[in-house]
Amino acid sequence: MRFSLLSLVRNAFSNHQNWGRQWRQPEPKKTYDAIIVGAGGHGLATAFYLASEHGLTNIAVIEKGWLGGGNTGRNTTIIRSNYLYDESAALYDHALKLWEGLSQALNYNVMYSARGVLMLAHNHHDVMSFKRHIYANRLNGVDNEWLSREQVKDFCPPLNISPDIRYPVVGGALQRRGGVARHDAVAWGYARAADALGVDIIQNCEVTGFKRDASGAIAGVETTRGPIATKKVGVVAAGHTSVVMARAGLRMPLESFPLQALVSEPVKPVFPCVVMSNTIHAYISQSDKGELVIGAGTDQYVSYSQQGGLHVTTHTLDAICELVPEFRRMRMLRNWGGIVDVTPDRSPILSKTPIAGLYVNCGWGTGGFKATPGSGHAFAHTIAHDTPHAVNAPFTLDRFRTGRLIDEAAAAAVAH
Amino acid sequence: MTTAFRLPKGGRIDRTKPIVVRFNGREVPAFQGDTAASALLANGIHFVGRSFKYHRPRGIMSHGSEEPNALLDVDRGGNRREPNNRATVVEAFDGLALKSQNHWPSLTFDVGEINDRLGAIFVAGFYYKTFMWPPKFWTSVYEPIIRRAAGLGQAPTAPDPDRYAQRHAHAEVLVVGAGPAGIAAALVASEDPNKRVILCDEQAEPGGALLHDVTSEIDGVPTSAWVKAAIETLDARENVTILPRTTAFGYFNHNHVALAERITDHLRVPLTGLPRERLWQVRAGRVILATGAHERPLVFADNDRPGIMLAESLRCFVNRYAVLPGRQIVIATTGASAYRAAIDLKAAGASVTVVDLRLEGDCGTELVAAVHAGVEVLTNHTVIGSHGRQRVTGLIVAKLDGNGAVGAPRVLACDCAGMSGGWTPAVHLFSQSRGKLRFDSGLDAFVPGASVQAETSAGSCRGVYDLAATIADGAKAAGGSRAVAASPTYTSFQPARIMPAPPGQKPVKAFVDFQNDVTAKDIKLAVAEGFTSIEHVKRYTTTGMATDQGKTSNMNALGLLAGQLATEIPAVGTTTFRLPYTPVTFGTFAGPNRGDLFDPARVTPIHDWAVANGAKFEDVGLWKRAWYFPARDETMHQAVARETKAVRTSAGIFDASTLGKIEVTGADAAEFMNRIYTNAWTKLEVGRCRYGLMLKEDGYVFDDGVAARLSPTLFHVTTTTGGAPRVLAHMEDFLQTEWPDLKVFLTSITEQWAVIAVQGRRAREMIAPLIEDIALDDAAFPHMAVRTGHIAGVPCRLFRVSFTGELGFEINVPADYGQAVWEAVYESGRRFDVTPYGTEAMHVLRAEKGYIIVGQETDGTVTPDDLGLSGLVGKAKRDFVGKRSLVRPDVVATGRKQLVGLRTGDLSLILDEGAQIVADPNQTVPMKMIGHVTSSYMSANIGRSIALALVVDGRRRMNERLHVTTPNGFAQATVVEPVFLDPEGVRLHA
Amino acid sequence: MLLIECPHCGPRAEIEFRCGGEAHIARPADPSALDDNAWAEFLFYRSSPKGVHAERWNHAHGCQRWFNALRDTMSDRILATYPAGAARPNITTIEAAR
Amino acid sequence: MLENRSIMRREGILDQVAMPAEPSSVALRTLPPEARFVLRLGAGDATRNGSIAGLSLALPINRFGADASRLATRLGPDEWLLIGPDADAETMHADAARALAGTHHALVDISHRNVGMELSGRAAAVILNAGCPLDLGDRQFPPGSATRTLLGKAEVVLFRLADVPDRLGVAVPHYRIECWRSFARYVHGYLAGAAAEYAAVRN
Ligand SMILES: Cc1cc2nc3c(=O)[nH]c(=O)nc-3n(C[C@H](O)[C@H](O)[C@H](O)COP(=O)(O)OP(=O)(O)OC[C@H]3O[C@@H](n4cnc5c(N)ncnc54)[C@H](O)[C@@H]3O)c2cc1C
Ligand SMILES: NC(=O)c1ccc[n+]([C@@H]2O[C@H](COP(=O)([O-])OP(=O)(O)OC[C@H]3O[C@@H](n4cnc5c(N)ncnc54)[C@H](O)[C@@H]3O)[C@@H](O)[C@H]2O)c1
Ligand SMILES: Cc1cc2nc3c(=O)[nH]c(=O)nc-3n(C[C@H](O)[C@H](O)[C@H](O)COP(=O)(O)O)c2cc1C
Ligand SMILES: [Zn+2]
Repeated sequence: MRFSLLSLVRNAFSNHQNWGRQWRQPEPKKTYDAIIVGAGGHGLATAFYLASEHGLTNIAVIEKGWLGGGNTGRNTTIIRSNYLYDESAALYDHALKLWEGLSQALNYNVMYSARGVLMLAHNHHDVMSFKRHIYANRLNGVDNEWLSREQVKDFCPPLNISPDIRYPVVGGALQRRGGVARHDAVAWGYARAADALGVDIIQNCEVTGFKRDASGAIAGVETTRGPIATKKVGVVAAGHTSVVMARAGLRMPLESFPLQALVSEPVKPVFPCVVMSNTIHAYISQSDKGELVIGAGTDQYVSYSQQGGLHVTTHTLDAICELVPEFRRMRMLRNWGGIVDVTPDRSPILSKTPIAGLYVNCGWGTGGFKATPGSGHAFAHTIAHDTPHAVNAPFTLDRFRTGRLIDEAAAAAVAH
Repeated sequence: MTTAFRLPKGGRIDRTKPIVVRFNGREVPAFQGDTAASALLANGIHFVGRSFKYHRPRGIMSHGSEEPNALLDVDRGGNRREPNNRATVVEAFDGLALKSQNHWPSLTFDVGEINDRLGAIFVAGFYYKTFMWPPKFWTSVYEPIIRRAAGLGQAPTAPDPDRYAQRHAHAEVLVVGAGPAGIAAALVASEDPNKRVILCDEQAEPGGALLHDVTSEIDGVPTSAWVKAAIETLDARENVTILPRTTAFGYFNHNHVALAERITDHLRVPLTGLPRERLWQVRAGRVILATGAHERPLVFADNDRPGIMLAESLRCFVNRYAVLPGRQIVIATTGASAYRAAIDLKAAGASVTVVDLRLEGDCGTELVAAVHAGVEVLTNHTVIGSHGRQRVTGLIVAKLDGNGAVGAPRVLACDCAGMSGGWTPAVHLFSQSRGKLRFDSGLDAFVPGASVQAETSAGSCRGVYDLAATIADGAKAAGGSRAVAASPTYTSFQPARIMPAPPGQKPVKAFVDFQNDVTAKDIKLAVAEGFTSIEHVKRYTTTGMATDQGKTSNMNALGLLAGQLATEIPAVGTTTFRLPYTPVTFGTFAGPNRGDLFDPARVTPIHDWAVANGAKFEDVGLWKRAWYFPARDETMHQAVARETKAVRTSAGIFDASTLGKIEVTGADAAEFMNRIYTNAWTKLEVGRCRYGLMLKEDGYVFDDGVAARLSPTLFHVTTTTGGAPRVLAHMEDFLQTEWPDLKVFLTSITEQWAVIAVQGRRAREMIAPLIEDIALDDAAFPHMAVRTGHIAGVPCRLFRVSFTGELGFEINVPADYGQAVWEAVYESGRRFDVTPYGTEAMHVLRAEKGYIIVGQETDGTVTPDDLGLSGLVGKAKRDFVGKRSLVRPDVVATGRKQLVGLRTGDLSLILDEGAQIVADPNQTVPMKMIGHVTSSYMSANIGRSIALALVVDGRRRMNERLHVTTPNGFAQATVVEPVFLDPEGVRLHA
Repeated sequence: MLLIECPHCGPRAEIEFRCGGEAHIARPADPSALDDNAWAEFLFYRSSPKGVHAERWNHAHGCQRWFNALRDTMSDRILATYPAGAARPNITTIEAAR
Repeated sequence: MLENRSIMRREGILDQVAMPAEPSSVALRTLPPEARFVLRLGAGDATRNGSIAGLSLALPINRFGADASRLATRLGPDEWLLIGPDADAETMHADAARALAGTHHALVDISHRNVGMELSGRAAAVILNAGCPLDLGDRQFPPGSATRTLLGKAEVVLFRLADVPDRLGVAVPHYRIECWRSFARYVHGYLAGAAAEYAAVRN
């Protein structure tokens, strides 16, 4: 059933008895043309584009838990594309363009809200780095503009721009097309749309191993619900990529760390945009439901516990209270963690692997939600054609050998 | 206004201290010891707010921190206002101002009520299905409306006048919850005086459920007397810390537990010096969780009307606060514990009817006791609805027949109702500790299973409900035993997910999650749409996601979901329990880390002189560095022009104290230097300095600086200001873990030495009068040499080095003499018009000479060769950190960016640092970028702007004309050598 | 926040320490002998296991010594700490789970 | 390497800091200039040497030994911090250098790198614990203990000295806090802030 106001009203009259399932709960088949491991946003998007753009519909997405329950379901939803390097800007802006029509494309309101992402500069180094980004973005056709201190205040009135604080705000970089989206709806929307095209989404099924043919190429996967044959497997397991790839005998240039976020109690609109300060480690926006959504940092050690240390949260809230002192009387409602897989250059890997038929999409670390549509789109191309799409061609595994790193972090130390 | 519902005696309120609070501007008399909720109820006020989505009138439902409905805006005066306070835990004081939330224009007349009528459309997840067309409307129309509708109260807008504090604490035993179980545990645990015991409870006083149990006895004395004696015992023990008003809100790994202590919120005028709240970080040997249980509401149509409360809460208001919540009370229950409430309410003068789902034969002594007390009891009855809008006026009940079919409805008139659907142990902290829950079907609840940390649950938080048993359980948790005789507790009950209702009843709203307006129907809808995991149901319906985090609702939601899926609760599982147990202010987390204490502001020994001389400062890492010294109303540009000129024409003086300094000592010091730096150190003579470059193992430039050899076994190494800590850490790491055989010790001496740079052709003459024991002439003390001796009578390490290209010295003196020596040198330089200069002038001066700054010319992707510094890479050395990475394919490939100088066509144009460079400005977007500007200044000495840039194959592009972005287009610039002044280095030897 | 048993100072709060990542990735004696793949392995490839993990810690705000720890990355339990350079203690996942 | 001492007066970074009005449950004071050395020495060599500059090095890690005027703290397996009166600097250095000649060691003058403060009083431990994660219990950190640790966002070396009598003659804990010079105002401010509460009410 197509979603619309009309269908909503019609269903209201029938007491909402007639809504169908948004996706089926199929039993795994014996064989698929391709299998995606991980039903996060990226995995589901990959399946959707494989089906919708490459005609591969006999495919399955295999998820060890519930779809969207990984980092897709636990991120601070910041979306932007004002990355420095050409490669990154191309990839993230590819995604941003897809975001702009995603609700309509999926017939699912993912509430993409282009309210602007404002990054605060606190010192000379920030200013220089932001200008470098802004100019690079301009030449790459990505919007990003410099705001003076006063313009920062106009754009986001709650911010404390007093020159007397420890790290005063000296200006900012604003990407107006940046914003947020409703994270769960992204997973659900892709799942529903992929399911409608015939994709099997198999939840509560963990991939526990890989089968290889005589040539060493992929022949199938082992799962907690039995073996499944396939010649193509795309691993999109985010924080668990190292674990999954180890089952194929591959070591990865990745480490998995807990990353925390938190929300406040819901309040009426007070915070109009997304604000990020890398210098003092604060990321904040207000959701459409009213909570302040705040991103914290990662713990320093590898962990799969989805729980981080208290000192990481306190550090972030120090910074929030410095930026908006009025928020000291706001209260934290819930704090949680996700497991993020981080590469040495903080850029993702969307790549073929040394094993034929095995593809990997990982390393999005603390900032892959924003890339969801673009990543799925490019990865689908990579799997379907056994060759990367132009936007993900630079994001190979091989770059760690050659040294052709795409080091956004080294260039700017910008997260999310 | 009289407090018509205040009982003449009883309760724990202080009747000698009458107070007045305000609710929506109206005066509400109360007593010290009341909560906002009891004060309102004492005045007959039940209707206190509107629900989130449907704007339904809502009252007070509970008596504790689990309250979902009664959320008030609270103003404690002097900008101490914030929204969403649970009326049941706000302690009343004279002048406290309360306001209801989420309505317009008023509480009683609220336009938002229309949402309730449109409830048929506003079902779970409706917004995912609509608001998509036309696409443009989302940002301009739909989203703004959604946003405005959302959110409960108004965020605080005034600066917070309060202070917040923090404390780390260590205890052998931490007991959370001071009910009978927790008190018993603390008593036993603290018997050993060597065990430090912390007992915390979120309530204002210890006692837990016993605070409202006025009928039971323990060992022959009333519970209140038992609690009092126990607390006196604990108080007398030095090893015990009792923390009232302190919520354990987070349980982390390694028995690290976070507590939020509320210190002043209950005070009308907080004592000066007292923080409002304190974050305790407790590291405990063992944690005993005695957090009690929450009563479950019943799910039936219109179960949310003001006046419908939890049965135990009715009992609490009557006994603890001496408030009669109504005169005619109907209590619907599926279990025995509600009879205690009924009996106590009856004793206080209300007329009480109990409507019990259970068959008479399933009831126990509670039934006899209630009937004996004069309570009317209807067994085998269901409740199927309620009447009233802004206050309940009746419950609709019906008898069940032998087959469980619902009989004819009838209305029991009432002005207040109770409900009790059994109990849910508070396993939140246990779950946070990563313990696994176990479903106990007898209790119809999850209880703690295997512990993962050194933790024990005790009392009703693990399903032990009998009073005597809770005490025994608490003692046992602490490793002892305590057998008491206590009045019996009525504990039997029969679980019900949703109260039986007649088939074909019109669509109704039977609330599961009250605050988020989630109804039983929403859960059904979610399942029908394929959201079958409890985690999906939670997120699709938002059940359990409100400020109460589903304390009262989650079990009902689980039960309903299990029913829909025709499975059992354990198969459904729970959602994840997360911190905080109850919401905690951001201020508590931030604590004292604000203003001056937000981050240490490191200042140099010469800082105060700079302040006194009008310096502007910039932040460099944690340091405050003098940026420039404006004379009167000079702009920065004017000041910098003056400062840089002075250095080139006469002399300047600069505070370089922030430079990192490390002493590398030992027989293998030179070998160590060889391995850490790209260049060679073995042959450096004693008394000489060398500039060194340091890479990380990935081959990119990490830090640089001058190092001096003071003896065959001693190097004095300098690093960048920002790099100091990480360079020392990097060196220590290699020394300890890779080369433990090297005989080397490292010591940070950054702060031992103040560093005064004197630069300019007069530098030598300036310092000469102050130095007796060092020969300063060029031959005896050449460029890149170091000497030790005295200046102004103070011991010094004198470096002849230059970061300006001028003759220069860096005077290192022990920090406490820094300012005095600075003043002496400055005084001595007056005859040369010595000019103090700041970091900005320093940057310009070094850029004129093409000297790089790590972090400005480099960004973590730059190799020595990119900087034109391959001469500093010791090709002959077998190895050094980062060497292998320099021969990776991409690092040796052509097309890398190389450091060059840029000259703009327009002499006065200062390019933006960070500006991008293209060869052809007329390309279409995306353009091919071939570099960026790393440094750019107006050089007063050269009389034009200068810039450094990293440009693809830059060294092959000399004199090529390139195009550099400007705020509104491109500027032309020519590639030149990156040295703008004195390329031969003549000035160094002035 | 972890409580880490420094071999020299005893149990201390995690904030006093710096984690140095995976342990037992010895720096090759002669890096130039490695091909690009092997060098990339050394530089960048890590096991990031779910289970017992050997990792490097530095008691940065204490005795400043480096040491190694075995920690279960599921439970965060620390099973052993031992000197840098010493062999990895023989603790299996099964023991860790207990 | 020690340079000869100067005749100039040392200017401390806390010289200008106003002392908070002295409340009875806690006293925070800055210390005068002192002589300090970092001594690095293999544990074996330390045992062999026994005592240096009149100070015994044979100490467990995180313990200090002191005589009337000097103090030696063992901060790690091969690290000691030696403190003495400013006037003793040269003799301390000379004694130590003589004793260690020929042994692999480092003896670095850091007299000016560090700044000392003292905090005493009934509430001293909880004031420190406002920002210090250490267990300061009497059994866990008795007099004679010393270690590097954190106070808020600054690194400090914390010593538990012998208890001292307070105004009423009751023995109360007494701590010495050392930090790097540039952090001193922060550390002092942090402690003064944490102490404010005790000044206000808890005496
Ligand atoms: C707290 C936090 C805040 C963040 N904030 C932002 C932000 O503001 N902006 C932004 O752009 N990004 C942000 N991110 C990052 C972003 O969330 C992720 O990069 C992104 O969601 C990754 O999506 P994914 O689909 O790859 O992974 P996931 O959503 O994690 O999906 C991976 C799936 O694989 C499944 N899986 C794993 N192993 C197996 C197996 N063996 N078999 C079957 N299935 C398996 C998992 O269960 C999971 O569902 C944040 C992340 C976190 C944790
Ligand atoms: N009749 C029944 O079925 C039934 C059911 C449950 C409880 N009870 C009665 O309730 C009492 C239970 O005793 P108990 O000691 O187990 O529980 P309790 O409810 O008496 O005490 C628990 C205490 O813990 C506090 N608390 C909870 N979470 C906290 C947190 N995170 N931080 C700080 N404090 C927290 C609460 O405020 C409360 O004071 C007994 O009297 C028992 O008979 C009866
Ligand atoms: C953007 C965003 C907003 C959220 N808002 C709420 C909220 O209002 N209430 C709530 O209880 N949880 C909220 N959560 C957190 C989830 O309840 C949950 O903690 C998170 O999805 C991680 O899952 P877990 O806690 O089950 O591990 C939000 C999460 C995100 C990512
Ligand atoms: Zn240690």
